Amino acid sequence: MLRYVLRRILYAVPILVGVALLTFVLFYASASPQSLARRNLSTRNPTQEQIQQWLKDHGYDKPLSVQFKNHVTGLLVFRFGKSDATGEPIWNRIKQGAGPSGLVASLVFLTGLTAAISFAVAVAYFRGTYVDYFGTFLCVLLMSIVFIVYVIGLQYLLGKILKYGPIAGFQTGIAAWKFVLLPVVIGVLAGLGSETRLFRTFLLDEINQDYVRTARAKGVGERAVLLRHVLKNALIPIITSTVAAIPALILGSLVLENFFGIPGLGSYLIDAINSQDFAVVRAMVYLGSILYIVGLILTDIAYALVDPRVRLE
Amino acid sequence: MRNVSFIATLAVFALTLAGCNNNPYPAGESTSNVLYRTLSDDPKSLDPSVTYTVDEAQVTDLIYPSYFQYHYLKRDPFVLQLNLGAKEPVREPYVFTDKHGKTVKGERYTFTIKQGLRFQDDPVFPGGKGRAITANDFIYSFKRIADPGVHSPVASFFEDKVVGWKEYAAEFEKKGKAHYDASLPGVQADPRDPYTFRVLLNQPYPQLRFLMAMHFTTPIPREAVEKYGEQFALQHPVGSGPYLMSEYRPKQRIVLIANPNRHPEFYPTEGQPGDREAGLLRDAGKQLPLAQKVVFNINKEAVTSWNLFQQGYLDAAGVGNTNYQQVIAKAGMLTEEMKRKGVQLKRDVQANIYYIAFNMKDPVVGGYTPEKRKLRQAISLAIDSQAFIDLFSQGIGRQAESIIPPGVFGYEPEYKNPYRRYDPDLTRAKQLLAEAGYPNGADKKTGQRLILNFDNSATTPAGRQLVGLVTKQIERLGVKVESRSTRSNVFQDKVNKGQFQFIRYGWFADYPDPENFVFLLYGPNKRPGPNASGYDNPEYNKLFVKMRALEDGPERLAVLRQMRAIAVEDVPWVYINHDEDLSLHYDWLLNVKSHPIANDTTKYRAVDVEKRAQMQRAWNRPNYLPLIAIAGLLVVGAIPAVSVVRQRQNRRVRRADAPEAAAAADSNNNGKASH
Amino acid sequence: MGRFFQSDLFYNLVPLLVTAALIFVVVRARRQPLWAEAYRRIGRNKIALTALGVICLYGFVALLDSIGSTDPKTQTRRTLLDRVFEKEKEKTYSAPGARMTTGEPIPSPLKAPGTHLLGTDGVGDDVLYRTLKGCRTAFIIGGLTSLIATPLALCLGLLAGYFGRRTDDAVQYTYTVLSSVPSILLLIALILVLGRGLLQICLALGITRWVGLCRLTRGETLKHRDRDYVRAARALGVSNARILARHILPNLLPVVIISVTLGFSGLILSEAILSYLGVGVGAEIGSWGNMIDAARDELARDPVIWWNLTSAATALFVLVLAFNIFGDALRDAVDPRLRSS
Amino acid sequence: MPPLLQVENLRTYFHTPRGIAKAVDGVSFQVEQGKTLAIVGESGCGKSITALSLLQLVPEPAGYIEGGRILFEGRDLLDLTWDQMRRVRGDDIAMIFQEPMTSLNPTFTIGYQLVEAMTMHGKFTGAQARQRAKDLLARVGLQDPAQALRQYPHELSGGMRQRVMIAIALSNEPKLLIADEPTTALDVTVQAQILALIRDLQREQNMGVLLITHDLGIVAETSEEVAVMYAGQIVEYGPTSAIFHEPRHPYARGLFASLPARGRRGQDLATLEGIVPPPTAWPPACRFEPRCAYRWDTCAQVPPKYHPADSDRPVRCHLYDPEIADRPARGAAPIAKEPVAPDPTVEAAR
Repeated sequence: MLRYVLRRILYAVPILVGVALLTFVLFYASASPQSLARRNLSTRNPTQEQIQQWLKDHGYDKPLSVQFKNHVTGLLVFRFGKSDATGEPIWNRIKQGAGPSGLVASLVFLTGLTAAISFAVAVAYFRGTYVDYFGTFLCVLLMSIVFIVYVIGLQYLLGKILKYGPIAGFQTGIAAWKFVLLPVVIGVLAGLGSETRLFRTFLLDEINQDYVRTARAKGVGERAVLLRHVLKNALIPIITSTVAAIPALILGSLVLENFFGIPGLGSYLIDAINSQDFAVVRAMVYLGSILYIVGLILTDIAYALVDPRVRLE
Repeated sequence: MRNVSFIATLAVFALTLAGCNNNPYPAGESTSNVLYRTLSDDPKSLDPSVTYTVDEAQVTDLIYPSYFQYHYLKRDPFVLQLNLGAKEPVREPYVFTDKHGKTVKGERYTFTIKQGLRFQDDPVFPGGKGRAITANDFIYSFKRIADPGVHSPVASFFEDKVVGWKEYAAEFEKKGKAHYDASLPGVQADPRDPYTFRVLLNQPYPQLRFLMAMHFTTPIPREAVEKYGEQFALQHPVGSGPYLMSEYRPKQRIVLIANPNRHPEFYPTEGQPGDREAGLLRDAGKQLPLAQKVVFNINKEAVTSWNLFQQGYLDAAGVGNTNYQQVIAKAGMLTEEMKRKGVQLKRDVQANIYYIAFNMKDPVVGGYTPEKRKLRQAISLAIDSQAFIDLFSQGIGRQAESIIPPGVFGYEPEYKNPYRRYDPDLTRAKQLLAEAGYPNGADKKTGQRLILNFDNSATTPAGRQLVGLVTKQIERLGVKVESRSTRSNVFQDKVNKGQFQFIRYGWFADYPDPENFVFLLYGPNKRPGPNASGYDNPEYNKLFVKMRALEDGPERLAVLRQMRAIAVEDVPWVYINHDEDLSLHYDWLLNVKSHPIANDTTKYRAVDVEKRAQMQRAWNRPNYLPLIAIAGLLVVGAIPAVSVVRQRQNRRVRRADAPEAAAAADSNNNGKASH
Repeated sequence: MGRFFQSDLFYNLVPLLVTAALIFVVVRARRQPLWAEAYRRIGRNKIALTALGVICLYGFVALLDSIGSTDPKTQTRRTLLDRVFEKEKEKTYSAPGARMTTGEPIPSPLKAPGTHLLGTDGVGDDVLYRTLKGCRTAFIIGGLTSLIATPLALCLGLLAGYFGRRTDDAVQYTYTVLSSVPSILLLIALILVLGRGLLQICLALGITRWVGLCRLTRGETLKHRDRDYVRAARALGVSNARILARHILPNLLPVVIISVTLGFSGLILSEAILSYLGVGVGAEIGSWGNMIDAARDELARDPVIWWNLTSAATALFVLVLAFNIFGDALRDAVDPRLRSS
Repeated sequence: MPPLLQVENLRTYFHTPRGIAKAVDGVSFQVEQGKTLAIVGESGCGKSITALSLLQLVPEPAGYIEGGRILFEGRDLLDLTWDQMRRVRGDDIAMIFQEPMTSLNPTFTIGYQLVEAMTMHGKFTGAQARQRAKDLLARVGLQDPAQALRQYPHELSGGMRQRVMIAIALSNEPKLLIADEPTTALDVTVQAQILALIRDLQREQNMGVLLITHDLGIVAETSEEVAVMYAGQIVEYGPTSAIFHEPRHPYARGLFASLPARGRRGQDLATLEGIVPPPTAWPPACRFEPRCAYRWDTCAQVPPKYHPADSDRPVRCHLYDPEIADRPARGAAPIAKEPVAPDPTVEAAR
């Protein structure tokens, strides 16, 4: 098991290097450091010395090759440097934002997955009946609504009109549940349609397999067939598809956090976009990739746990 | 078994709902003596040498007091009163010979601060107890402004006036932080009195008093700056004001609590006529600050702040396009709904101006020839300020006739700018345009339509409205306007580099002196200084220098009028409007009187905690009816599903009503299945 | 030549040619046996036909909004759609069918009362007009992105799958790296770097989108590479280029077309999200994303400005729904075993 | 005493986009306790659907049982509710399938799947079931039953898996075993072993066995009776020896003629020409008519009746119907002697 995990991690290294390379090409080749400095100095009339000072502070004064070396090595050891806009160490904000972001994202992920699987099982149980048709149609309807409309509409409805939770704010610890309630509900609802529909097809695929017929011939009831035999097999494609949900989760965090004033990485990134803070965007792109790769490794492990055919050696 | 788990789920759900409330603050906090304010974003810095925006100053000025402060209640004129200062500074002529051997007639200010002032308690001081404040701490803050590494925005205010400033500032490059040990020639300690320091100027500069009322000149503990480094700016401010920072959570909140080491300060005992009736002297003579705690909520979206205000979770709010109709009924009065909720409306004249600035270096719209002037005059005549006021200031505010706003010396309400007389037919404007060489908006020589580029940072819907308005108004002249929208920082960059034809801009007073406005057109202040249009008229510049040294009075007014006449004729700007500030607060917030310049007014505010708590409860009862309705619908919707399950369980393959007729079945085989 | 690219003729020719090409391909494909069967199946599917009708309707509006001429007086290009909605702007917001404005301190009468079926927005533009304007943006984003991503994905996928070894390694590495950056982050980074604008967004979306299709193409090519007919062709000395173009590519087309159709709705949706994140098309281009984005403030107004959000969200919803339904039907018709994901 | 299983006029139809497919269309047969009935026929004749219909496992919702009676120990299974039927499956009637590679759930251990079958019907407690599982595995011939219990299906070979399937089927000592092509996917040697195993177990437990197969070779060795199925109908039904000795129905003749036999060594293998038509396009009258070497005009107009020919063997052919006036003399026309291309379906099914 350990060796399997280690090998998976080893595979990730060249990809990480590739991402570091990509971010370097994107960010260093595009904007002139001079104009970055000008934009970010709060003085009204920065002198050349001030600009030089800023360039020095942010490491833009070195030759491109050195910058590249610093960039890649810095990323590999999580040294992200300072924000272009505020001069604050990026790692500080990442540390602060990771908690709230992680909370919202993981809750949305887990609740969403549970809900989608439950609904998919329900719809699959009623396959061929109008419950199935109606449910599938509902899923297509739900997945045709753009995420932003969910957030705007439901925040307005649940937060402002019905007052089910705070519209903005955040507290750490137990008190956080109150603040994440609405974002999580919205996040889950927004993803429900497409996930349910996808999982339904996975389940229906499995339902037509021979082993299901065997189970039925043994006298296993319909519910047990679905929940035990079919679901466990359908989990394999479901797990594969959850990796694809990571980018959606990140997007969800971006929007939800900003709308509900949750001080996470999402709102940090949006600020960075608005102030063209390349250093922060760079760090976040890299961090997002790491998350994705970690997700990939976790998926592989989960995969190995569910599917006995995957060999761990 | 199934039912049990179902009931358990319901119970958990119900409990969750019951525990639901939308109070965004830690339990119990909003029932204590705390003020709730809002910031539109994280401060970029709370370093008193750097902070410049109003939002940041709201916090900074509570932590860092200055030599002077503005009287809370008095207006017209604004009154500067001593805060940390022990007595009015002594102002004497100071004549010296500079290094070129020229005799310079300057000025010397002697400042004396109160004794017994202390910084807030902080581990950086011996024993963690706040150290006594001396003149050196003031001098240190001057040195910080001079330090190019600090990036102080007011450095330019001093560098050409304070003796030896430029040379001192240049040394930082070589010596780095150690240079703070060297003395700044123009700002000197009194060797005999640790509470006195002098500022030497190479020219008369009456505005220095105002600068001494800004947080830039607050005493700063050098040990704290050196210990906390970058942390000093945000996470770890160390000041001496009425409040100190107890908590800072980026993107969430800044919490200030009363500083036990603050110097005794009391609520003013006198104000303007009407203040007593308005209840503003209720707390007269009480020690400040009145609220023990101030919470700044950081809400990026204006909408969020407004929603929180409506729920009673913010004590005050601004009025903008989003909430105008809900708040204001007619003639600037509050709507019944707002009155019922106990909301109070405050309208305040602001010392500010919004304008369109032409790039005076631009080959098309810039320049000082009569034709170019006429082109700008024509455009100026085409712009209807009232439309701007209606659209962006809810119809409240004054049309601007010249650069000086109401409330500042030199503002003359009866003055009418000949090029700001809007006439819907644009007869005069069109005539001027023709004289400028563009009859009906087309170039006389080439016959091509004149195309102007309007640079802006309009990436929001409101910005789109602005662009639409400007375009619509100018295009009535027959000229075509093309909008160039970029993000605000790129836009700023373009402005600083002078890569634009015209822009819309605004200026808010730093201090209530006309110099703070007319310097926006002073040639040497050109980009990237405050003079964005790059206007440079020698005559105007000469008058400006003269005006700066004068005290308010008829002579100064005469000079200001001359300057106005020049600028009005040249039209580097189209003056649009002076904004008025509309703000709302609940009646549980007491002693509310806004101050256009001062940013430390929070310390005078008090709150009726009980009333607030009561209202918050009353307004925030969740409405569970729809939830119950949805649950009901789900149950109803589930009935058919349940019946499907039932049918499945009890289904028989044979239809009960299908009699078995074997023979019939056998002969049935014909035909039907064919083809 | 530069003048030509700026001319009305060019701007009108491009959408017309694209439409003509599309119709030509659709009509020609009917003759292919595989597609004929698919046409027959879709022809029987009433819901799919309705969805297709809706898509065509949107496309028609987009076409109307693409053809126009420059008004010599104002030097602005006005499309047919602009001409249909030739009305003077109102002052500001007004509710659907209302007679007075609503966003102002004191409501003022409308210039054209009762004619704004969906009301007007903050600058007094007709909301129906702005909603219809969004069609073109949606189709450009969907279409142009597909035009960028599909050839790229096809080329690289075919090469990687067919030649294997180094080529395959290089292509695989490229897309593995690209796909391990969560697409939204990559999009943001790309648009920050490229700048805002319709073309840039399409380019950025294209760069993030080709990966999935490339992976698919590579997999399919691998399958076909070892089939007998390819081996036979190779044995007969047919050149690699010809094998790829004449033998393998046609077999991939169904998969590619389905995947592009199904991806279309995702592209249209991403425009709205990008607008919210501040990296969408500029404010001057009419798009549903911009309208929805504006609703954040509008919903907080009182009285609530709901018609802007509702119109844009509905327009977007209907188009995406139509694409989803039609895409599914197409997939079922061409190859029931294929599945989205 | 009624027979163990008596099927009367069973009809199982499918909804398809091209109309209703009558996959099983009026099938009747019976299985006695301890005896074996084999249903034979080409692929696509409806044999497997017949078997699945008995347990009501026809793929839903497309497939449904249109009518008929399935009397099991005198009780009509079609009268049972879904839930009652569930209790019959795996307990009274067990089934093994033709695809041992896919018929076991890949994500559960063999032990789990065996134990589940036993505990499902409440006959055994968990511990008993585990012990019995080991015994059963040993009984069906697995080398190391204890280890096999812990293994996953993919770790076993096809033959082993089919043994496991048999173990699962027998775990509740069913009265009737339906074996749907149990050996098709296996090697010839393994085939023989599996068949022997089934036979042994049948004798031990006095089970009735319904054997579905297209492999006539194994029919002779295992079954007492044979039903020949074609296009959803039984065309000939009778004792194995009689049918092997003298098939009556032209289809049966063709079928048995294609069987290599010692007596016909050196001759060409006669094969059936053409394929089974799809269930939606069955000929209107005699369904075998298009392929029949004996056909005449009437065959395409009047559906043949299913009635006993001589010696109590029902045959569905005009040749044996005395009421058909224009029938030629039985056996007058010879079996097609011309060499024909091998029938692809028969080949593919093997």
